[in-house]
Amino acid sequence: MGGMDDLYREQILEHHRTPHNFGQLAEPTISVDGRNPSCGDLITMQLQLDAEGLITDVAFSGRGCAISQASASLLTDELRGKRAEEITALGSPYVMELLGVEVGPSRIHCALLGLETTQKAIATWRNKA
Amino acid sequence: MGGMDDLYREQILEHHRTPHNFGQLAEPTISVDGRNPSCGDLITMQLQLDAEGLITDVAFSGRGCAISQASASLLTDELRGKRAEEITALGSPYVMELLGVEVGPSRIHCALLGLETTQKAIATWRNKA
Amino acid sequence: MSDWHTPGGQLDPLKVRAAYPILSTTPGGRPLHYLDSAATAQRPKAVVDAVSNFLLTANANPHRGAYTLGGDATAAYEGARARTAAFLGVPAEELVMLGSATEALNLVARSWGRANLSRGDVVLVTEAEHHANLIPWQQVTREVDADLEFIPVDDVTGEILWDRLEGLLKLRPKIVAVGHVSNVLGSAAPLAQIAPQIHAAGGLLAVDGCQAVANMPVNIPDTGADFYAFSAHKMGALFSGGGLWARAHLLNEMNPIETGGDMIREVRLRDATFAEGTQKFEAGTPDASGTVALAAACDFIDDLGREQIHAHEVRMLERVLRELPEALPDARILGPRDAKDRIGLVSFSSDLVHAHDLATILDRRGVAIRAGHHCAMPLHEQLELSATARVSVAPYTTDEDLDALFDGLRDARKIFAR
Amino acid sequence: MSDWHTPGGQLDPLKVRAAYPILSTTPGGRPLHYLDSAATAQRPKAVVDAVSNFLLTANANPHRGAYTLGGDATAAYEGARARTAAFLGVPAEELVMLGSATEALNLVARSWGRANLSRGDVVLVTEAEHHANLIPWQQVTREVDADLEFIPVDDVTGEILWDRLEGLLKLRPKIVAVGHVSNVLGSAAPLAQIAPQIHAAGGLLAVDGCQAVANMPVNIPDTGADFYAFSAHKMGALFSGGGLWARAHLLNEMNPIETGGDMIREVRLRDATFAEGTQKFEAGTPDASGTVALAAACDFIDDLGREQIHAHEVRMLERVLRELPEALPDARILGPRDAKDRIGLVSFSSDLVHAHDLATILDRRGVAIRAGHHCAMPLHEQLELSATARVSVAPYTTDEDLDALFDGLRDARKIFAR
Ligand SMILES: Cc1ncc(COP(=O)(O)O)c(C=O)c1O
Ligand SMILES: Cc1ncc(COP(=O)(O)O)c(C=O)c1O
Repeated sequence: MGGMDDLYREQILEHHRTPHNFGQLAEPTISVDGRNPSCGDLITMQLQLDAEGLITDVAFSGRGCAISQASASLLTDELRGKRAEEITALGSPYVMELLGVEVGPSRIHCALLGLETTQKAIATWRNKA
Repeated sequence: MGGMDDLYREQILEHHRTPHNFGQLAEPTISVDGRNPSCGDLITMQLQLDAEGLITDVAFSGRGCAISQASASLLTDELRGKRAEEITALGSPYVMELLGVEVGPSRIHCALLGLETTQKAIATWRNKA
Repeated sequence: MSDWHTPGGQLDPLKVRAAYPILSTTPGGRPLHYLDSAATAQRPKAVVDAVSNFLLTANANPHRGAYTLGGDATAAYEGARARTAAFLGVPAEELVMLGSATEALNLVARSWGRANLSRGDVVLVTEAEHHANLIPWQQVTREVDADLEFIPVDDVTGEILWDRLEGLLKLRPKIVAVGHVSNVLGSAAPLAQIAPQIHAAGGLLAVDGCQAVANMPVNIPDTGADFYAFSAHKMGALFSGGGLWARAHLLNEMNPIETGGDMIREVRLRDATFAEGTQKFEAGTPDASGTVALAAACDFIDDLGREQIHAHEVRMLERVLRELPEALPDARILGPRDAKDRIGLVSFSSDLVHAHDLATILDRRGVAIRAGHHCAMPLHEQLELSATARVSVAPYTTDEDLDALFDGLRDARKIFAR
Repeated sequence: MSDWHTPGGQLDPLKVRAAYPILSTTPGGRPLHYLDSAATAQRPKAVVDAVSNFLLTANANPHRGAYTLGGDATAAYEGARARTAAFLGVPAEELVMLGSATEALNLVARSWGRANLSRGDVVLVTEAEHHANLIPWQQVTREVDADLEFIPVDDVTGEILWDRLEGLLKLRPKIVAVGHVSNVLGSAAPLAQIAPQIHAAGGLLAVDGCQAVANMPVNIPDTGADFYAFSAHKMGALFSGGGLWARAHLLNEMNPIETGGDMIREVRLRDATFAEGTQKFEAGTPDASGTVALAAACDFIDDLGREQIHAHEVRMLERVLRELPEALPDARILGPRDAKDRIGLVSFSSDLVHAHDLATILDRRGVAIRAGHHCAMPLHEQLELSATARVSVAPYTTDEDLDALFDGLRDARKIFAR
């Protein structure tokens, strides 16, 4: 069944069932909510950043469809050790690569919610600083 | 050229060129303006009524298309000696008969302006009384 | 009627399908099982042909031309208004043709509302309203400092608790605005019962008929409504088009909210007087093609028969309600248990499969359902749901469509349960 | 381009006619000579086919479906917006799709106007405006107690006295709202020249582009406008459809005037937040079929070539201006003397034959012209005319159409002169 099956292949479902880095940080540098109002998807992204803007720790929580939650989980595995400005430069191709599958236009906003919330967190942190 | 030609046959054009009962009454019982805003047609209808509601004299003035002016002219020839309630009961068939031709939907409001203004005059007179 | 019916007089959906060319297409290479008619109905070829025919033979600006073609266009437009009015059982002179139900509901709230509501007045709506019958009331009540109050829903099934109405009428709402049929719950409001209660309490009843007019017989005078709004595209006409019926005296008292050509009597540089009747609310060039489409849709619906459509849809919904729990055991079904109490649709949620994932998985089998809040976020919030899946049926819905639906639901369950 | 052009590259109206099936019909038994395109343009078959094709193969509710067909509909709708935006030279993100130009102009006056005008502020329009670009400003200036002032017209020709603008700008109007092309005079406003003057005086420029977009090349950024409104049906698309382009910062600052589904971000029982960008102004189900028709109309116009259309229309108008005085010697022609200074139309009056009688007499020969005030009553009042006759041309106007027009004018003269 091709492309669509890939969207729900075992790796993604596994991240959905047991998301990585799920929960709260003890003392996050920044914590931000992201929402897809049209779907009701919700992600809270928490980052620990050092003074240089290096991400030292990350956690997320939320609810929503498998695609939004699995994408966020996959993303959080990649964040530690990255610099804030690297994250800002990422876009949908990066998320597609993480998911290993093209997501069609009707679900792309689900797939991008984790990244967009992280970027919003970084922007908020910058504005504070 | 059939129906349309009839609309502009000599009798109607004659009433347009030299309208009957055109002008002002010395002491009208009631004088009322009627307008077709969409065409710009304008008719002022003046009636002399006795206490019983019998029309004893009539005059009209105005400007506009041949159909509106000729219909008003034709109508005024008929009004003297009629009772107010007779006028109220008249409708578009009566005007078509006066004109001697069916007027299509796009010009019917022109043809009826004289009658409608007369009816408005009678209603105004009634409300005053 | 035999074109669309069984010898026994029931709708034969396989015959009806043939009237809708899109149902034989294969979007994405898959046969189409369209179960999203509550979002927009499919268009029968008869409607599409009526539009083409109008545009290619009678197209002109209605109300304006002093020439034959203009007369034809005017006759087509006003004839289509009259046809639609007859379909709904109201006089043509009381049916305002607008761009959509959204426009119609905004007209009620913003024209009637602004003129008649003031500080402390109460507007009553249900917690299940579509945003189009909610936000305009939020806006106008905020502007005039009136109160917006709610007929609540059951926390579990979402059903509107109509027995609370009597108590709420003690607030003496100036207007009660409710959907005729909820586009999430599928339940019909007991209009004939609540209208006299509302009137006795001194209020008006405004009805959002979007989900009713295509799926059940609707005769507006029988509902007791004072305003009744509907959308053309939910009836199989064009996206553009919708209408507002209102009692003549209400129309007379209301001010237009949109101004321009065609709705005026006289215009001078610094002021203008407006036309009378429905025309006052129809600013600009009339949507003749949309209105002709709407009349053709009314003809087609009446050809199928509104009783027959309703009966067919109930049969389809019975099967949905019966088989859904087998296919997806954890499904939480909103609205009435009994298909006979439903009009056109079933919404549900599942903890196992999120509605959006369900829609994507169903799409693999060509099954088109809607996932989301269906423009009723507050209702979803009351139910503590972020999204539901909605299956909606139509005269062209077949058992094959439902077979594909249930196969897809079993796919989803398999994927998420492994 | 050869389908519609002569070997020399000019439009060949006989070839173009073939694209419009209605032009071969015989309303009332007479061949049709349609000279009322300024009221509504005729629809080429390509547009009608695009609508049918969308409805029969891609119809679904845009922005909502998580299924393939819904994606197709969304792509069609947003693609059509992008096509229209490209046609006008603006970014798709700044083009709001609405029901009509009337709706677009109301949006400017009521949203931007209510938020930005207050007591004593000045709004400047011309005395020649279409009611759609006048009454909304009358309404909002009255509501906020602002002043509505006018760029006057010449008492005889009706021509807008643009040299008065400089003086009027001393009033520091917050906005100047003008038609790009007058639908009575046929003259184009010198936008590129007045825009900098208006901006220098601290005002905005709102343009009603209804009569321009189909008849001449229009690239909105070149006009200097801050708002630009247009109607789909004047371009050969459906009656439903129109748009408002506005600078991004203006759109961002403006509040919606219609609320409901699809224009929201989050809705709770008592309040709602709105979507960003153009979506905020597009309440309710998007008019996908109308927008697809609009894009097809843009394609067709560009196929014909906007320079070529303009050149053809100027040729036709040259003949009208030349022969009209012969056919009807007492004709009083409004607007510019030179056809090169005109876009698409000529209006005139005659003391001998009232405009409505003229239209009726012309109709006998199948000639369709418009008679009346053309939704510009104040202009007619300034000219002390109650009605004018208007001849408007299009890419499909032929010399045969004009022959029939002049024959009809001679008929009228004969009838009324005897
Ligand atoms: C100059 C002008 N402005 C505005 C309009 C209004 O357009 P619509 O009726 O399509 O809203 C028209 C056409 O009627 C027009 O010619
Ligand atoms: C119950 C209900 N009300 C209002 C609307 C709004 O209709 P439209 O989007 O056609 O204006 C809809 C459909 O979207 C609906 O289902």
